[in-house]
Amino acid sequence: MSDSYSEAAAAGPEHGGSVSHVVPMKVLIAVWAALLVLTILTVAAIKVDLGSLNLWIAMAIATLKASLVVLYFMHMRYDRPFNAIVFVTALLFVMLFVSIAMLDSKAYEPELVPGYAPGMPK
Amino acid sequence: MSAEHHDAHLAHHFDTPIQQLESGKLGMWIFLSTEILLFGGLFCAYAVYRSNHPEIFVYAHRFLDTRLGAINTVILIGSSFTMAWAVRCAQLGKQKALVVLLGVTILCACGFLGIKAVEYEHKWKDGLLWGKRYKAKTEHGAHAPAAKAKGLLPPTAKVNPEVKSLIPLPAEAPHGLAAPGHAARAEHAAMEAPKNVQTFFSIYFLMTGLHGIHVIAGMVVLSWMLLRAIRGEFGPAYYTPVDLAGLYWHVVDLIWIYLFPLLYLIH
Amino acid sequence: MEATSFEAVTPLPPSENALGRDNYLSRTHGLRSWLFTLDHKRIAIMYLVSILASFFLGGVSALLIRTELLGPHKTIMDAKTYNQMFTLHGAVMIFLFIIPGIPAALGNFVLPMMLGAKDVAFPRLNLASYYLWVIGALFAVLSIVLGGVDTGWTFYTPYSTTTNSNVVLLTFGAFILGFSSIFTGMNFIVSIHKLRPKGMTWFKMPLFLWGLYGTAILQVIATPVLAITLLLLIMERALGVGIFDPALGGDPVLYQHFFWFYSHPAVYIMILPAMGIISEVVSVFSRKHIFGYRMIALSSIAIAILSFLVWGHHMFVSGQSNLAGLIFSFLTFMVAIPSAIKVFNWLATMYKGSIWLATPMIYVLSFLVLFGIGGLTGLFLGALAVNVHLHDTYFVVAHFHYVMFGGTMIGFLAGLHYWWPKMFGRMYNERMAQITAILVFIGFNTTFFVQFVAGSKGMPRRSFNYLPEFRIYNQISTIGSYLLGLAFVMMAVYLVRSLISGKPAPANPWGSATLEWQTASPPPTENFAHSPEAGDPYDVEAWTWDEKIGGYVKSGGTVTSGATVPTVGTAGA
Amino acid sequence: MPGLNLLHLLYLLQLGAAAIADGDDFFMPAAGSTSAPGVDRIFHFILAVSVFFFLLIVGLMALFVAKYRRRPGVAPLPSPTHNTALEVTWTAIPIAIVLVIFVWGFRVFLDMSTPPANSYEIIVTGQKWKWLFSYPNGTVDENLHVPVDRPVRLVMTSEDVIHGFFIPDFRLKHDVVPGRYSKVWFRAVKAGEHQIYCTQYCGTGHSEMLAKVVVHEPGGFEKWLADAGNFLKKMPPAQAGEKLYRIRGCAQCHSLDGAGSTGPTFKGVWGRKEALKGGASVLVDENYVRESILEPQAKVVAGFEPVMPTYKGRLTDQEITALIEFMKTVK
Ligand code: HEA
Ligand code: HEA
Ligand code: HEC
Ligand code: CUA
Ligand SMILES: [Cu+2]
Repeated sequence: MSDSYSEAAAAGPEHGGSVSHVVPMKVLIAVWAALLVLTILTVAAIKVDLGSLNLWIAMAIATLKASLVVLYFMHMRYDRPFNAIVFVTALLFVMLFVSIAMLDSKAYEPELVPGYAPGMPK
Repeated sequence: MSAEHHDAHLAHHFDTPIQQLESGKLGMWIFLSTEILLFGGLFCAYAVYRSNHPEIFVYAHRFLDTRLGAINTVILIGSSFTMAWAVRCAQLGKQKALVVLLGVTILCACGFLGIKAVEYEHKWKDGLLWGKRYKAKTEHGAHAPAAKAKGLLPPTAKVNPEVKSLIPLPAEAPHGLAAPGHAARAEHAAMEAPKNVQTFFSIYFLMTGLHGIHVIAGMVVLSWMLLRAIRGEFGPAYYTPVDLAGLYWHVVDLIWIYLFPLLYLIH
Repeated sequence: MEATSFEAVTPLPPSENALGRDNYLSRTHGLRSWLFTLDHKRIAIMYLVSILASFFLGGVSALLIRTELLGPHKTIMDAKTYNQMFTLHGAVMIFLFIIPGIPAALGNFVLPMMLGAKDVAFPRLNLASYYLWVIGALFAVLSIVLGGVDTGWTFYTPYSTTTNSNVVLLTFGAFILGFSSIFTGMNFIVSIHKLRPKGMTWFKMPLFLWGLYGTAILQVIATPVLAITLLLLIMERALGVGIFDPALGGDPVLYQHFFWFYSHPAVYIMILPAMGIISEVVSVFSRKHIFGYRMIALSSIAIAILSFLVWGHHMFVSGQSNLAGLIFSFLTFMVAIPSAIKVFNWLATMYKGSIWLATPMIYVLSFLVLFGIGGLTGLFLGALAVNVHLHDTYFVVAHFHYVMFGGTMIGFLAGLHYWWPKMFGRMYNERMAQITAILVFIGFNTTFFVQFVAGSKGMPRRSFNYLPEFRIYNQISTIGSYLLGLAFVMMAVYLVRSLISGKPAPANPWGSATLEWQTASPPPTENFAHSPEAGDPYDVEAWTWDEKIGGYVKSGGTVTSGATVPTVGTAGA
Repeated sequence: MPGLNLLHLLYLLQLGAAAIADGDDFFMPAAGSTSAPGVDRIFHFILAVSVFFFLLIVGLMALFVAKYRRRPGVAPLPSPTHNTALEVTWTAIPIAIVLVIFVWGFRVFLDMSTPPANSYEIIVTGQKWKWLFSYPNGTVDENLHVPVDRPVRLVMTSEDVIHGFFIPDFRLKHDVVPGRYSKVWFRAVKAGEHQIYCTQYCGTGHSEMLAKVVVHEPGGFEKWLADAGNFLKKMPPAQAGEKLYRIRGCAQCHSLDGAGSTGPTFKGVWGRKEALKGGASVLVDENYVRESILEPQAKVVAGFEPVMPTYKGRLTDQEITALIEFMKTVK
């Protein structure tokens, strides 16, 4: 059970007897910089009109950023794979939920009375 | 190798500190997964309304201040960075740096909330609020939303001659029936306020509000960590709490990474 | 926690009865030693008492419902009260009783012991989960005291956002209960992953643990969605955000997607642990190795995963699209298959066994019949065209009572009677228990079978009044519910008597091979003197009856001290 | 081949199901629409499958209990702990059966939800706690009148919360949701009456939200419709007023028995001195009632919210007169 940690420990250069991976400073700074650049990129990308592609680009960049955070800031790269499975499973279930709800609401949309909201104040 | 150090923190039902640390981590990851699913509900509401009513989102997102949103994004990313750094310091036993970094992280959180408060206040002033409270001032170009119509379907509906259907004539129908078709609606969005703009603001406040609550919870946890760090409880032999608090804080950041483009950057 | 150092305790021979000596009940005394305990066994007992109280509350409201339905018009209460009554009944039974029931009460007690561990992975979280349950229950009770809620347990919008009853209190209670459930689930997943003893690989785990593991997955993944749903509902009422309220531009059918995304998996949160119990009991009382271990274990996980994909079968006539109906109907049928597999495996376990009709086994037989009917009627509901006719009629009411009462509740009773000697160190009156089990079976069928007929003839559920043509069905049903009430009174009597003056129980009265039976009854606080080595959990034939101690001892094995065990029976009154 | 045998068995079961379908049997009410027999056939097929498996399970169980009952000194017989062939079989057979049920159920469902062209269309409005049916000529009725043997399409919506429209004899049900149009159709097979229920829980009066389907003989429907369309002329004004009171939603807010509700009760309202918001008071007479209906917010009764909708343009003069005559009679 402890094998993976002793390996991880051995991998960490500045390691001082701890059981978990210590992320090198260089990596942390690089990730931070990348996140900032990607943020600028998202804001810039929206300025270009690409129709519905804009949404997908924004989501792709966000996912890239999120992966960086998860992999390095949250140590998932060095962690037990099962923790990653747990997290990814959660994401999959969110996607499942969102996509079926979207699929269905899209399909019944024509039956709705457009703009119906009688309870809103004038 | 330093089993004696661990022992003070080793609960009686674990055999080894590693087992305990791993259990804590797994537990935290499971908890984070539940957080993702919690937000998942709101993302679902967002996705459903956005895909069915893009015009509302295109129209209403302009009332959000992209600049402030972007600044907040940078702040949160920065706090994530200092947090990750803090964990590193705890692992390496750099006591002072740990305290400073935790402090900076908390300050970033305060900054984030401060800016959020400014944004909320603007919305409040302009009546750009959720659901029933939505009452946009006309100078912002937002018309009052759908008028109130009681007695929705008058019992005496007449046959609609155009489509040979009993679905009532627009004039008699619930308010909004007369609205143009789906495709046309998106076109119009640029010019005038579409129906049900309040939906956007409901979602905006729900998502940012729930996220804000998580930021506050994170600040409480981090303050506690700061206190314990000042007392010198953490070191290479024992830093699990900092590590777990860090994981939580990163998830708060993670969610904002998605909220920012979804709410502020709509095309 | 009640800190006695462990070294101070002299370990007991594991097969002994520990009443009157050191055990988890006697280690420390006083209310505080219970309220602040971190011992999973004491938390389990607190949970057990609490959920039984909830069951009593839910049961009494059920009897009131049934009494009202004796006649087609008003008998004992008005329509508003009736509506509050079935909401109370449903919400209490679901959120307070049956979802925490098996995992938090029985599971908490035996899970660490089955793992040969001292406790669950996070004892503090375990206690927190209990107190969250208490707070949630208080909110639920408060909502009743302050005038009740009349929405049904499903809280459908826009009714729930417009009715003037205490919806916020009850939904907030359910919200908190959700977190209680999440914490239990987290704890169990981590415990099963990290605390398994040497030698216990995944496929050497007792099937009850597989059941709890599947349940825990569901609790962790589905419950947060309930939390956000209820939060949105509270926001709708409190602030008028209107995501689900058509009057504010929202979509009420979307609410139903949210609600059932949790609440369908929730029905498997209820049934999976019960199926786990059945798997344990059927093997022990057939004195045979379980048949098809792998299939039973894997089918639990298959049910857990598939159950996320069928929520729309509650919405076939809600205005959901035909495409969604198609997908959900198909997957509904697929999720029935793993249940079928389990049923056949249990039957095969009995084949060529040596079937011992003790109380837990009677409940198993009862389970097979009742869950069989309940599950098979699920097939009617899953078929689109037939669902159109049956939806929201008493057919559905009968279906879910057959699976929830006939499945989960009966499974719970099987487990309660099975682990009772371990929990309290005393036996109950076997004859009384057998008679009661049979009375429960008869009373239950009398209550609910006629509801299938009433339902398919068209009687809508949640009906205060009904047309005279349904009178006969309702009267039979009401009589049945009184029989059930009688059965539970009898159960309460013999269980309380057992606590006071029951025969002291041996460590292993049934001859089970799982680890929790390899320590004294009741167990010491730290569960085991020495961490036991895990073997095949279904090697029941290795345990033989020892007349001297009135219990089972491991024969031919090397571990237990069958011969050196003193006669039990002196301890206790 | 076992597969073939299984198909044979299914076919036999299906024949059996067909034989007992369409009847007022133990479970199902008598079929009243063209789609009912199709539903009943599936129902009985699933019933047959269920009975088969139920008997199989209970039978085996009873057999095992009897045969392998624990006896002193008799050890359990050796038997395998798994058997792959057996396990695959009892997985595959149920899969095959449920697939049949699934496909069949979906196909009949599609037929049931696709209305034929040229269906006769009626608007259904659900509100707490009554159904209203509006016909093409403007007639509104509390019961659903339809011609026999002609496809009828219902376009349904709700004024408040979700209701459930259910005609058991037609095997027809659909939720009626505010803010959307739900569409269903049926074709009644013979003249007679059928019960309508509300199946979606909608509050205190949910179980009394009943109505009837009246299936008219050929030709009878047109006659009924023409008559119902001019009830104002046929009925005495007070009686017509009562009908209007019921079908125009006044009953939603005004009781006749003095019970409190959203609006003031009509009991004894005529000739009453009504205190108004702001201190003034007014005598309830023809003019005031007429004003209250056309411009409800002009004078608001003390203790009530100004929530009554205007009926300007929605009630004719003649109708208002009838309502007034009716109000006079409510003592
Ligand atoms: C413990 C809880 C539990 C369990 C286990 C189940 C199990 C199943 N349920 Fe049930 N259900 C509920 C609790 C449960 N349900 C509740 C509470 C509601 C109503 C909620 C409300 O509206 O208030 C409901 C409602 C409900 C509906 C919606 C009805 C409606 O409102 O219109 C449907 C529709 O498909 C359904 C289907 C099924 C199916 C197919 C199974 C299957 O999993 C059953 C599988 C089991 C078997 C099939 C039997 C064993 C196998 C054999 C005997 C072998 C032979 C088998 C075959 C040939 C396949 N259920
Ligand atoms: C675990 C879940 C569970 C359990 C165990 C039960 C148990 C019972 N239920 Fe319940 N029921 C639900 C879950 C459950 N129910 C749900 C979710 C609903 C839907 C609610 C909704 O529509 O929103 C429902 C709805 C429901 C209805 C339909 C109401 C309606 O639609 O109008 C009915 C009607 O007969 C009913 C009856 C019963 C009966 C007679 C029992 C019996 O089995 C109860 C037996 C127990 C006892 C009898 C208590 C023990 C009593 C004693 C120990 C002593 C008695 C002594 C005195 C009275 C002094 N239930
Ligand atoms: C949505 C609820 C609602 C409906 C529907 C409604 N009313 Fe009213 N009505 C009210 C309320 C509230 C008042 C009291 C406040 C006011 O005077 O405006 C009122 C007042 C009145 C009064 C004055 C009564 C008095 O005691 O002075 C009359 C007459 C009346 N309504 C007639 C009708 C008729 C006729 C209809 C149907 C065609 C109808 N109302 C439908 C809510 C309603
Ligand atoms: Cu209308 Cu129930
Ligand atoms: Cu379900």
